[in-house]
Amino acid sequence: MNPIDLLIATLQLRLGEYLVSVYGSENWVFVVRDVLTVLTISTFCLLIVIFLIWLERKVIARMQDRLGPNRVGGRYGLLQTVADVLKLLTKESLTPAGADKWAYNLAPLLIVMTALLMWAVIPFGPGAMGADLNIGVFYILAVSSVSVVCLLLAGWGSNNKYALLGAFRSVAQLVSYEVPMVLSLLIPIILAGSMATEAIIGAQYIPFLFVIPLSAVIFFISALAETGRTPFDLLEAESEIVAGFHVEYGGMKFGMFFLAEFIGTLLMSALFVTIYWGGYTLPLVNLVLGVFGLPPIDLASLAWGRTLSLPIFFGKVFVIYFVFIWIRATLPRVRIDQMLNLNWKFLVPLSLVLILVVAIVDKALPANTNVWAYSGIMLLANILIAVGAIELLRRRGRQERAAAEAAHDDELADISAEALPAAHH
Amino acid sequence: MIPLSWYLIVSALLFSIGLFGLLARRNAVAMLMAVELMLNAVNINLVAFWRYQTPEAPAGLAWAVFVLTIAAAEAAVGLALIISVYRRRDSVIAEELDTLKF
Amino acid sequence: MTSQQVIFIILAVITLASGLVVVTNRNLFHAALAMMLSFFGVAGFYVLLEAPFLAASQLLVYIGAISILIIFAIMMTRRLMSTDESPFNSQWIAALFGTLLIGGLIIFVIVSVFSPFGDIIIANSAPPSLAVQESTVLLGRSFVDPDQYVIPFEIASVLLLGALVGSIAIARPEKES
Amino acid sequence: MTNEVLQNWQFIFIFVALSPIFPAAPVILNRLLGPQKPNAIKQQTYECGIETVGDTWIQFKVQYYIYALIFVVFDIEAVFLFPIAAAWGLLGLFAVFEVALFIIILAVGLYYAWNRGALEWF
Repeated sequence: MNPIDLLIATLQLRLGEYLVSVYGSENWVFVVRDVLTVLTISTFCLLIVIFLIWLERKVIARMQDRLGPNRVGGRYGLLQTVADVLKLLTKESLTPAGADKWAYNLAPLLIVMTALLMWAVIPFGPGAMGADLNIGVFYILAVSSVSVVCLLLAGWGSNNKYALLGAFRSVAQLVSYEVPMVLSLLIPIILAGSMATEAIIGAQYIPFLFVIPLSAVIFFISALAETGRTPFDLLEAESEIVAGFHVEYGGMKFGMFFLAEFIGTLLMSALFVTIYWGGYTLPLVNLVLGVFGLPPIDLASLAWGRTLSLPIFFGKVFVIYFVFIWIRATLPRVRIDQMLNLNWKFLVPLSLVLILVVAIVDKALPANTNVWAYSGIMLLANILIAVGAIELLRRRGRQERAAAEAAHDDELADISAEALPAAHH
Repeated sequence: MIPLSWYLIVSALLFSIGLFGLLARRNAVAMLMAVELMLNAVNINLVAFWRYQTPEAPAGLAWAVFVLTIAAAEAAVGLALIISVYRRRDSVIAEELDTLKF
Repeated sequence: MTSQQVIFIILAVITLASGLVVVTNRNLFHAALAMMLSFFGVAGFYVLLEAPFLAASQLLVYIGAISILIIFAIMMTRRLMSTDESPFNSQWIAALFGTLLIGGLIIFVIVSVFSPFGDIIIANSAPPSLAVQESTVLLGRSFVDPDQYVIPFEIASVLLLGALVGSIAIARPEKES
Repeated sequence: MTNEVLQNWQFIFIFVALSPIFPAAPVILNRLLGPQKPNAIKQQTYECGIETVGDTWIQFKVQYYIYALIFVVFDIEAVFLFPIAAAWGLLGLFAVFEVALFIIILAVGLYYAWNRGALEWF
């Protein structure tokens, strides 16, 4: 073991390969590698949240024409979140009277665990991922479904009416939006022919965002709801149910819910990038290079490919993350019935139709269709469905408005009919 | 290497625990939970036999998924019944729901 | 002892211990928590058996869906969750003996089939290596293969439809006229 | 574990075993650093300063349960459809009809729930 080689291997994100080359394929080598990977991924997630919170506050402040944090840590308030963390750390940790201690203490632990575990299958670079499971996407869905239970635990454990009510709302929301998310993720899997995240990236000669945009939009909307972000932040709804399921939590236990929300949002951005935007690869650049007859950039073959792919990957992730923040600054919160109607009466039927159409188109086209023709026809089908759905919605909206106006006119007529004779007396 | 019999023994124990819960619990929801444990035990058996005896044909896997389906359908309808009974009779204790005896 | 065996024993202890908590705990909510832990252990067994798709399905369906239904039902019928009463009915001693008998019988059969006490009918050896790495793809094909499980597959959808219709019809309160 | 599938899953096992440390460490640190002076008023249930009335038990809507029900059905549908989607490239035209039938039967369930008003938030 040579310290300089070790350093280079670490910087190349090839520490595992280096250890194997030195010590052979013993199981303990893999265990050491896995433990190091777990520590790296988890520490990264915990630390990036400090930055994410600062980013969110700053961006939202700018969008609302405010300054945002600007005291702690220089002009840009860079250390504001660090100060917040220190504050949370020195708070008294209370357990409310009558709380179910098991559930109350387990919930913050479990919710962060699930948020972290999902990162295991996200590829940061060619081969640079926790575990290339062949059920990758399905694994993420399975783990994320566990987080629903945490909210119930928190709501039940707190012995508080608002918390329980908030938990019920949250469960209704998360559980509902899991359906369109699952259904929309089926479509890239049909196209890629695999559930493994790296295989899906490999299948994106043209990014799936431009092949199946409708699936991407459905996924994005349900990702907003799954992470409880505006406009679907009914989980917290400060003005209605105080703070929802975590009203009784304080100090770092509250901090854990906060942490899980941010890790979850970043994960959803990363998943979106991986599945719909080519992950760490540069498919669009490669297409342009192909037009000029140049060979595509193959990061996997470069010694420093993994390190180089990190800025590409995180650049894309932060673009998507910015859209999350942008939406938060733009849209107001929806009502619970609107939220559930949007899901069950629009997104779910739409994604069912989309699956059927994509499945039929995929089989109707001959197997040796040119990738451009295939993508073009897929895109056309997506656009047609989207236009049809919007047209349907518009017609429905007109009908409802007409009905509401008619009812209103009747009411006015009734009032004047009653009021006029009374005035005569 | 794990011998097949280990899986079978764990599965048998889990099945017995579930059976005891089904027979001995008073609360109908608890009985349902015990049934879910038994179904899980069955699934362990199915998958273990698939892995050790016929790994080339996915019979055990497919039937495990069907058992999963049945477990979900059973939980959905069973719990709906329990909630409905609770609304009418104000009880979920299986022993007290004995109108049919008379 | 290999690392697989260590993981197996840990999983077995988790599954069985939490299974016992499920059937004995007075607090139904804690019983439901233990049930989730037990499901989690079973998912671990599926991973060891190289059926990762089933392990994820176990999390998705049992923990993410069925447990939630059960917790909802517990909360809706919560008023009767008095913790001082016995969790067992009057016949629990008979149930215990019956269960011990049946469980003992099953384990006796397993042990006599697989161990030196009886005739070895099935070799108690390492599993054969998986010919097809992608057991998930194999499973997916078998669902739509007319020679395999296409009929159960379609019947499953009818069963789900029936469960949906039936449980909505049962659970929905009657409309106040 | 020599097998490649299990090699990958060994990572998940290790991740599951280690991941409680990361949320537990700050919570325990908080315990150590923060003051510990509990009293009865501090530990009361927080309801915007108003004294809590009655039990936490609420007669909540059966509607929540119905959403969970419909979700369970679609969850199982996903369990069936995911392996089929992964194997989609290997399947023939016949599979399209079977999958379409499967989805349509479940869509009938959604239609029934819609029609019965089970999707209305009342």
